[in-house]
Formats: sequence, structure tokens, C-alpha cells
Amino acid sequence: MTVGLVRSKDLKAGVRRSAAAWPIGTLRYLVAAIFTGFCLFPFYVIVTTALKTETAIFAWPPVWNFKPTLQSFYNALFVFGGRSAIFYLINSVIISAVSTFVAVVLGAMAAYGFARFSFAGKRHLAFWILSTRFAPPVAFIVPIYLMVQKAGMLDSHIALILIYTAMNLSLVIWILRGFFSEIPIEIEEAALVDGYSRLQIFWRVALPLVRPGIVSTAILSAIFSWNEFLYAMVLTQSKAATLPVYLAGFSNSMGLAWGEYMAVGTMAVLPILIFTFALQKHLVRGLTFGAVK
Amino acid sequence: MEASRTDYFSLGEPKPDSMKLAVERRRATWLLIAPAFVVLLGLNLFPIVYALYISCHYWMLARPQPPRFAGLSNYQELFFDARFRNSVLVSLKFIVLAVGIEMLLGFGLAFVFNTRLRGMATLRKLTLLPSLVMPLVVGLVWFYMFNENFGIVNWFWVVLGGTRVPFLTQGALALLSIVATDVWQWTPFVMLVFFAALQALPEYVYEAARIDGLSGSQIFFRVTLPLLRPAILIVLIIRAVDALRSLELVFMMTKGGPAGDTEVLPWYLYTTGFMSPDLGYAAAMAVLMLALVTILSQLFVRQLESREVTR
Amino acid sequence: MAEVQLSGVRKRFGLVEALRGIDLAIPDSAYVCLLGPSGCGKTTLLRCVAGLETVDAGQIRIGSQNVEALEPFARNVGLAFQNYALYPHLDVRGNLSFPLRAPRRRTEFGDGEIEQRVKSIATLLQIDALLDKPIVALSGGQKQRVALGRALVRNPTVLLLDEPVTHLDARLRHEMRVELKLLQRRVGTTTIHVTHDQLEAQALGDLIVVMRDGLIEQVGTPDELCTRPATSFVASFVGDPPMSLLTARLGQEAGVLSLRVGAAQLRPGERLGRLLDGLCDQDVEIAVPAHHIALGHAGDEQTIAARVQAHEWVGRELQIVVALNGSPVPVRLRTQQRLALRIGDEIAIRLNLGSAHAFDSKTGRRLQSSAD
Amino acid sequence: MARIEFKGVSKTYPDGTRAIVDLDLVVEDGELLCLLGPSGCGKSSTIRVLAGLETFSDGMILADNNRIDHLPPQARDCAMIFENYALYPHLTAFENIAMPLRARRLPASEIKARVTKIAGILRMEHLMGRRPSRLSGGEKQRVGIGRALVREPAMFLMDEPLGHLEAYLRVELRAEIRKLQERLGITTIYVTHDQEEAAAIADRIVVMSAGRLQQVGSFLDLFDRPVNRFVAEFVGEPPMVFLPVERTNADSIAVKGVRIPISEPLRAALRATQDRELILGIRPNDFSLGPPVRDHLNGTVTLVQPQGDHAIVAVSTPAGPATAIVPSDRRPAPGATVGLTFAGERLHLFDSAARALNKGEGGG
Repeated sequence: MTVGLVRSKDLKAGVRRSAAAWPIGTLRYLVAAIFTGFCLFPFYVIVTTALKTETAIFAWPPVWNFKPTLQSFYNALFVFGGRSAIFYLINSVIISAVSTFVAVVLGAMAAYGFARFSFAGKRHLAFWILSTRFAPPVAFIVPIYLMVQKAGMLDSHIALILIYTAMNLSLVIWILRGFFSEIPIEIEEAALVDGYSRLQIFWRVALPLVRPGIVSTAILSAIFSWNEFLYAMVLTQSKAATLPVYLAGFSNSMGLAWGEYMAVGTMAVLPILIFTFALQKHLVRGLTFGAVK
Repeated sequence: MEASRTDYFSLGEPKPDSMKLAVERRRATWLLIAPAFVVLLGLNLFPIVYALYISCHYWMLARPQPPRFAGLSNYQELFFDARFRNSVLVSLKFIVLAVGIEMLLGFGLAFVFNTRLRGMATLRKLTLLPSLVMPLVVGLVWFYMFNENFGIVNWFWVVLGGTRVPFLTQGALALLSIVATDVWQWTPFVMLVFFAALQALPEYVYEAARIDGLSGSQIFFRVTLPLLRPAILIVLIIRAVDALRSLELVFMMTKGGPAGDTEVLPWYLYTTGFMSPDLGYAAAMAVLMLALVTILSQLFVRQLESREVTR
Repeated sequence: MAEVQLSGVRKRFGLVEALRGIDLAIPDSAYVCLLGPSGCGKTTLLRCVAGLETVDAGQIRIGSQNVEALEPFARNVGLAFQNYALYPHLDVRGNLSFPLRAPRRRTEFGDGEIEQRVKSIATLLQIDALLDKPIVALSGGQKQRVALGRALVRNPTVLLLDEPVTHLDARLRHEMRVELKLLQRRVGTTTIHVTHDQLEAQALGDLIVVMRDGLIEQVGTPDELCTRPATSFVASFVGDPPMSLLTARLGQEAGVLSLRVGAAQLRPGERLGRLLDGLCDQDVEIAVPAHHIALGHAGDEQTIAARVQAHEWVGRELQIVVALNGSPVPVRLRTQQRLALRIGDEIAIRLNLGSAHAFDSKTGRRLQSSAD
Repeated sequence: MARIEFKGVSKTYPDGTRAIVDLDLVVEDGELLCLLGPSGCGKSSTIRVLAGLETFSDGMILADNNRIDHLPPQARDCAMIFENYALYPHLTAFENIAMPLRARRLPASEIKARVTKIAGILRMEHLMGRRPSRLSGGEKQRVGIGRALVREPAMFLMDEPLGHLEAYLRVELRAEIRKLQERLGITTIYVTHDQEEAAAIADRIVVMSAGRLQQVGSFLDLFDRPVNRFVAEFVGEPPMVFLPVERTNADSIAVKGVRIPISEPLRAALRATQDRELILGIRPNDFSLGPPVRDHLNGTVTLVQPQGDHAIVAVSTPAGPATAIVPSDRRPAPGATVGLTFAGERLHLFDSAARALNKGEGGG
């Protein structure tokens, strides 16, 4: 005989598991599946449109069965417009990678400083850094455009790298600060007694211990840099233009080459698809600044 | 004694002999924090001050005349600018609708996903995707899907018995379409935050509640809901700020049209600054927007601060 | 190996004075326990010796060297923490060799020597079979051994132990105590061990330093603490169970001294009477060892009425905690009798003041006769 | 008030782990019963099953002869105190204590009166406005006790209530729990792994191991009349010393060739078994150390640990290590050679299955 009782996990959701639970379970599956489908459907549209022929793209009713073709990808990469998408892709990779690297390095250092050293005004400084997360690019674009212009850095990689670094610093600092302060301080004190200097401890003890935090903040930073549109749009034209700039350029001649758009869109989304699963454990903590773990 | 945990790095007042130790500690502190601090100073604090400066000038891009001091006249002009007022109103409508729907849907869905049923975890991980995708691509694909002639949304609509709808070119519908797109992108995020918050609720509290004799609805209203309050506030603020600054969807899907019905504040600011291009006027708008965002972000900071204190 | 000397050591955290002038000399090779309730400053003192805290004033000498201005690594101390503080990203071998591989010591040890030292310390602590295990796979006792090994692997001049066995369960704690003591005997390193457990301090310490509120109350061997407690605080803190402290008023009737505790009158006896000489009509504190308190019959001589506060079995003995009328501090006694007591019961206890200690009620210092 | 009865209760996890094996146990009305055992022995599962927080596979649970195992936790009228306090983090101490009453929808004035009364009993009126995050561990557990107390339940279930507290607080709070329990006379089941705590607080102690009940009795029963080696070793501090013995005769034994005098009941028990692989158990208190004597069990003192009145002396003997507790004034010096003598009437003998030969006899 099994005495049927409520499990508290289920109770959290206000739902009881009992003999009569199966319709609720099924209903859950149904709702969850529909929602997941809703979330995934546009991805399906992007990829299939990129693989369709032009006729299929404009077909009414939409064509579900079609013979995939790589023509759109080919066009986007090698034929279309003035420059190949590869050029923009490379710019995006360079700028995201370098800005992420710099943001993580500077951010990790500062985060460690915030977690482990006390100094006057620390709290205010930390919360100011947090609030930079909310800086709306559009409100900063006017002064930053003029600053970059005066520095003669319009259409340069370095300008975007710096701006993206600043954009991602608050994320890196806040997340890693949380990770660092979770390390028992005695571990670092032990290293101090063992003969390591503070910076050596940072490098050899603290950093290895927050590796999961580093990985997830790096991925998130890279995604944010990769996705950023407005600064790139305003500050670059050709030499340092990134993928979003390329996509935005399309939309000026809108209505024509959907297949090629979607092919570029696919390329813009693909890296994220790959990273997403690596991220899922720390995503919420990252996106809410450690407020929700 | 058993002093606070960061004491070993503390910069108290040491006796002169151990000054050397204290100096090394201070140096280490600044070595660590200064680089990030300088970057943020240059690219966050300085631009704000600079924006204030620009906003007090007549400053036209691509014109030979140098900028001219204008006092507060840019702000004055904003006050009487009907287009500005419209854009604030549109932004407000957009935020209330989009964030409202996202919060409600996300909250409900979090409970649906909060179960140990097999396979749910996989579904949940899949829903992560929209929040990480390039907003421009989101705009692109929904622009395509909302197309009047061959869009798949219209096709669904027709299958369900409707007639074709010009989603992006008809007044209120255009804004609703952008709202729908935003809802698609951000509901999963809201759901995931609530889900994480639900998971983090301590199980023991529910055991105590059952021992204390609370009924299911009492548990929800007296325990679950109050415990979720911080998460609700945090996600609400994050979403509100992000919706306020979002520009990509409008850029891709409507360019502010038709007739300004989707001209959100960031879009108006952008076109003023870089298409008109009146930088002084745009900067004045930017300052007002920054003020608004600062208020919202302070709410967020308060929330986090209070959590830090109670943790 | 070296002696450790502290003189006039002070440390303040904000408004809290953690150490208020500590003078202490620790002989070479001694096992010293710093004992006191939480907040007494014992951990701060240990951290000052380790260099994890700077001192505000005073000197710390290890051997012949003044160390208060040195960084922790330059003091050559080994430190084991209450929560072990092992490096979770390294295995046991990595943890043990970590101090030897510090960049500052790069020239000091070759790979061969490191390997050999790690081996020998692991053998000494019987963890040689665990060398390749990750830290997470270890039990509490094993972690404690690794932490000790890491502290000892460099042959430190002083070994510092911060509540090293507190996190272990009772059985293991007793075993580790024995091991610690035997280990220290073998390596002979001067050892400072912080604990709040007076029985642990007595079991291990050659010398015990009792601290309270940032000051040293007494330094002595375990026997000295029990037989000649310097202050009433030490008397009420040390022993199993600790002595009971009574506040009494000394009176004299017809040339006979009497101590008034609440409503009861006790005769101090000859020895105590001598100690209390000249304190008539003053309050004094009397400490009575538990084995000099017994159950009595109401109305008998040297007997006080008391109310049961708690009754607990300790081995075959029943420990009874009682409250006396007019005395805020509970009195503990043990009996072999099988009693069915209930909390709140009225009983009578008989006090044997033959070996009681008396303390000045203002300073708390023990009153001694010239014969002591 | 209730008399609780477990009848053949078993709990098996889906993976086959057996948390509770065929438990038969009666908890008398108004008594304080301790469940004692190492972690994973099933003691927590037992009270969680009783509370209704977990299911079980077989058997039944009765309260005053009525089955309660089909009832939801809400209906079982038991109050529980948790190791991690399990306070509602968003509510003040007052509201935490009030929660069971709010669940029963009592009028606000009565709730206020009852909570105030409890706060008075526990001397924590000044803490009523604080949230758990602003309370110390001891204060939190007081609130936990208050919340259990306020309902006047049929039974108290306490799951390692003092586990997370500092040593001195544990001593203080356990006396307080005992006091409240004696005063209210509510049936209480108290789970702990700390034998000292169990000895201090319990009317009777149940020793459990691997899901099975080993022995039920007062602390002295367990101390002096353990039924098996597990109980003998688990109860008592420092632990019982075990030495392998040879059987020299039907009714006599020897350790390393040294004959050990034993009491008559033990001799009788010895005669009744053929078992040759016996283990002798002696409590450290039941040794005495004297000068070494030829043909006696002699040993070398390895360590002396003073403990005030007495000292714990570790002796290495040819038969194995032994621990003795001796009065302080008669303690030997480390390195000395001593002779060990045993209090014959207090010896324990365990057979090859680790069962005590003198079950229920011998000893104190």
C-alpha cells in the first residue's frame, strides 16, 4: 500500500499530485509544448526561408514542402550587394571577441576588488556601475558620436570595442562580484600564508574558482556585443561595419531579397543557438544581475 | 572579534610599522578597480555630461557653422513639440502593453513549467532562444511573417476564417504587431526568471506551511506570492527599461509609421539626431530620457540593495 | 621552531576593541591553547600572529624576529582554518604542494624535493592513499588532515590552528584531538590552537591562555586553571562541569564568620575564613567545584534550598542544574543517585566549602592567603 | 495529547534504499522520546513519515489507536521544529508564530493574545517585529519553537532542532525545550545524532541504524545494557573499548593470555553459547590503572588528556588500544607503564554477530 501524499515541490506551484493529477500533467505538457513551439516557430521561418527559392518565398499559401537550395546563402556570401557578408561577419567576430575579452579581464579584476577589498565609497561605486546597465544606447548616441568623431575614430574597430566593453562591464562586474564573494575568504587567506601575493592569489586561486561565472558572463557579453545595432549603425559605415549594419542596409532596399536577408539572419543567429545551451544554467542570474539565481 | 569577513584586506588605520602592508593593499585595490572605472568614466559618465552640454546648443550635424549656445530653448521647444508628445505616448502604450502581457504570461507559464514532469526541462531550455537572438533579426523575421501578401501570420488568420490584414500598415494594428513581436521575444525571459525564483523558494518553508495547516490557496497567497515579490519587481523594472530603449523592431518593421503610430521615443530621437540631423535637440531628448531611466534604474538598485542587506 | 612573544598588542575594528593590550610569551615547542567565549579576541590574536590582521600597536616576535610589519608569507607560519579552506580546484597532492610552489619560493624547492616532502607529510598524516583524490571526495576528517598537512609541509616555525576540529562530529573530534597532540609531540613545532571548548583546551594544551573581552585572564597549565583559577571568570569557565559561582555576603555573628547566600547561612570553614579575613559586610564570590556539591536534606547544615532547572544524564551520573534563591548564576552538581526529578522541583544542596575559592567581587581576582 | 504507535512501518525508496525497516514503536502519551543514530539511519524519515511530509511503503501509524497515516499533514495535529528553522523569511517573528493560527482563521484579537503569551513564555517579546534575517540562530529557533507551541498540538516533532547552533546555545536551549515539554506534557519525538544531547533530554531513547530499531530504553539502559556492539559503541563518550578475547574454558575468558574475572550472570551467558570469536567491551570509566603487575594486562600510556576532575588516558596494550578515565590526582604520566584492571561486574561480551551475550543484564 502506498499512502498518497502531496510532494512539497508540487505544492509550491499550488498544484497537488494525487490520483487525479494526470489531466493536469497532460495539460501542462500541452501548454508547455504550444509555448515552446511558439518560441521556436520564427527560427523555423528564418531557416526555411533562407533555403527556399524566390518563388517559394512569395508563395501564397505558404509552401511547406520544398526542395531546399543554398542559392540565397551563396548570393549573400559571394554575390549580393557591394561587399560579401563574410566581411561583416569577420568584423562582428573580431569586435565581439575583443570587446568580450577586455570586458571580462577588466570586469573580473574590478569584481575581485569589490568583493575582497574595502574602501571608502565602495557601495556607491558598485551601485553606480550597476546602474550603467540601464544606459539606453539611443540616449548616449549623440554625445558618443561626437566624441568618436572628434577622436577621429569613426568607422574604426577600436571605437566599437571600447563602447561594447563599457556596455558589458556592469554585467561582468556584478555577476563575478557575486561569484567571488561566494568563495570562502579563508581559502585566499590560506594562500596568503602559503606565500602568494594578492595578485597571484587572484590569478591562481580566485579566478579558477569562478570559472563557471567567467564562462557565462563571457558568453553573455559576446552575445550582447554581437547583437548590438545602434552604435554600430551610427559609428561605422564600411570598414568596421558589423553584421547588424549589413542587415539594416538591406532594409533600405526592402521587399526584394528575402532569401538573402534570411540567410544572413541565419548566420547572425547560429552562434547564439550554439552558445545558448552552454549558458542556460547561469542565464537568469546573468540577465537579472544576480538578483534571481 | 570574529570580525567581518573582508578584514584581512581591510584598510583600517594600522600602526606606522605596518603601514607598508596597508600601502600594498591599497595599491592592489586600485590596480584592480581603476581600469574598469576609467572605461566607465569615459564612456558613461562623461557622455552624460557632454549630452547636457550639447543639449544647450544649436548643433546641426553636417553644417559648416559651429554650434551656438542656446540655453534651454531646445527643452522649451520639446515642451511644445506635438511629435515629441506623441512619441512619449506611443512609448508608454508600447511599454504598458508589451511588458504587461509578458509579465502575466510569463508568471503563469512559470507555474506550468515548475514541475518535475519528464521532458519539461528540455522544453524550458528551448524557450531560452528568443531572448538571446539579435533584435534586428527578430524584427526581420516578424516583418516577413506579418506581410500582408504572403506572411504566415496572415495565412494562419485566413485558415481560421479571417480575411487578410495589413498588420504593419494600419494604425493601431502596427503598434500591436510590434507589441506581439516583443512579447514573443521577452515572455520566455520573464518566464525563466519566475521559474528560477520559484525553484529558489525554500522547500522547507512549504513543509512548515503544511505542518502549520495552511490550505493550498493560503499557501499561494501567504507564502508563494510574497516570496516572489522581489523577483516580480526586478523583472518588471528590467523589462520596462529595456522596452523603453528598444528601437530595433520599429527600425525593421515600421520605421515609425504609419503616420507616427509606432514612433516610439528612441526612434524619434534617432531620426532627429541622424536624419534631420539636429544634435542639440536630440541631446535634449536624450537628457530627458536619461532622467526617466535613472529613476527606473534607481528603483532597481534599491531593490537589489535591500536584498544585499537582508541576505 | 621558535618561541613567540607578544607585547602590548592592540587591535580595534571600528568601535570594537578586539585586543586591548596582550602580553604573552609562548615557549619554544609548546602547545598553547587560546581559550575563551566567542568575541573574546582569541581568533583576532591568532590572525595577528599569522599576519592576516595588522596590529594597531604592540610587537609580535617569532624567534628573534619582529614580524608585525611582515607580510604573512614572510612570517613562516602554518595556518589551519576551521572550515579547512582547501583549494577546491586542486587535488590533495596539489593542495599539499601549493605552499611549496609559491612563486616566491621558486628557487627554494625543486620538483623532486616538493614531491618528496608531500610524500613524507602525507605519510605522517596517513593520507598517502588519498593524494590523487579531489577535495570534494574527502570526508571531514580527511579534509582536516589535508589542511594540517598543508600547514606543516613547509616546516613552519609556528603552527596556528583556528578551531581545527570544531566542524567534526563528536566522535571524530575526540579522535582528531588525540592525533593532533601526538603529531605535535612528534614534529615539535610551537603550536597555537584557538578553541572555545575548555575540555579541548585542557586535553591538548601544555599551556592555556584564557581570554575575555580582548584581555588575558590567566595563563597556566590545565591543572593550574583548575586548582588556582586567577579570576572568577576562569573558575566558572573551566572544569567538567565548571565550578559553580555563588555571590555571598560575609557576616560575623559572635565572632563566627558566616556567608549569606540568599536566605541561607553557610560557615566558611577555617581555610576560606582565613581568605576572607577582613571582608566583613562585603560581597564576595565563591567558586565551588561540582564534586563538592551534593544533594542534602532541607534544614541540614551547609545546605541551601534550590530549584531544579535542568537534569541530564552524563555517563552514569545525573547532572542537576539548580537555581538558588537570590543568586542569578546556576549551580551544577552531579550525583550517582537515580532520581526522578522534574524541572521546578525544590531540592536541597549541601556545599562543601573546604576547597572553595573566593574572589573579590569587584575585580574578580582570586583572594589568596600567603600560604597559597 | 497522544499515544503514538508505529506498526510495521517500512519505507523503501524507488531505487531500493530502505530508509525504515519494519518499525514497531510505541511513544507513550506525554513522554519525550529521542530517536538517536548516525546520519542516514532513518530517524528523520521516521518523524517525517509521522508528520505526513513523506510517504511510506508499508505498515500503519496510529495516534490514540486511530489510524492517521491517510491524513494530510494539515489534519495530523502535529507541530514540527526543523533543523534549519524553516521560518517564513518574508514574515516577522510575530507573523511566523501567528501563521498556524491564521491557517485556522482565528480572530485577530485571539491571535494577538496567544502569540503575545508565547512570546512572553520564550522571553522574546522584543524580537517580535523582526524578520528572520535579523535574528541570530538561537533566536530563530526560539521563534520556531514558538510557532510549534502556539497551536497546542497533539505532538511535537523535532528534527535535530539544535543542530545548527553553537555548543553553548545547544545546552541552553535543550534545557529550555525539556522544561517546556515537562510543563506542557505533550508527546514529543526528538531526533538527534548527538548522544550527549539525547542523554540530556530524553525520557527514553531509540537507537537506530540502517533503518532498523536497535534498542529502546533509558540512557542508562543503553549505557550499561547495550544489546549489541553498535549501541555499545554509539552510546557513551569516550567510546567503549573493545578487546578481542580468547575463551579459555566454558565459562572463563582471557585477553592475551591474561584471565579476566567476570560476573556470574556473564558466566552463565557464556556457558550458553558455543561462539569462540568473542569481543570484550569495557567502558573507559570501568578501568582502573595501577602499577604494572606481572601476568596482568599491562600497557604504555601514550597520551593523557586532563579534563578537570578526571583525565582521559590512552593506553597501548598488547591486545589493542584502550582508553581509561581516571581521577585527576591518580593520572599516570605519558610513557609510563601501567597495569589495567577491570570492574568485573561491568564487562560486556559480544558474540561474532556483534550481539551482547549479557543482554539486559550485567552492568550498572
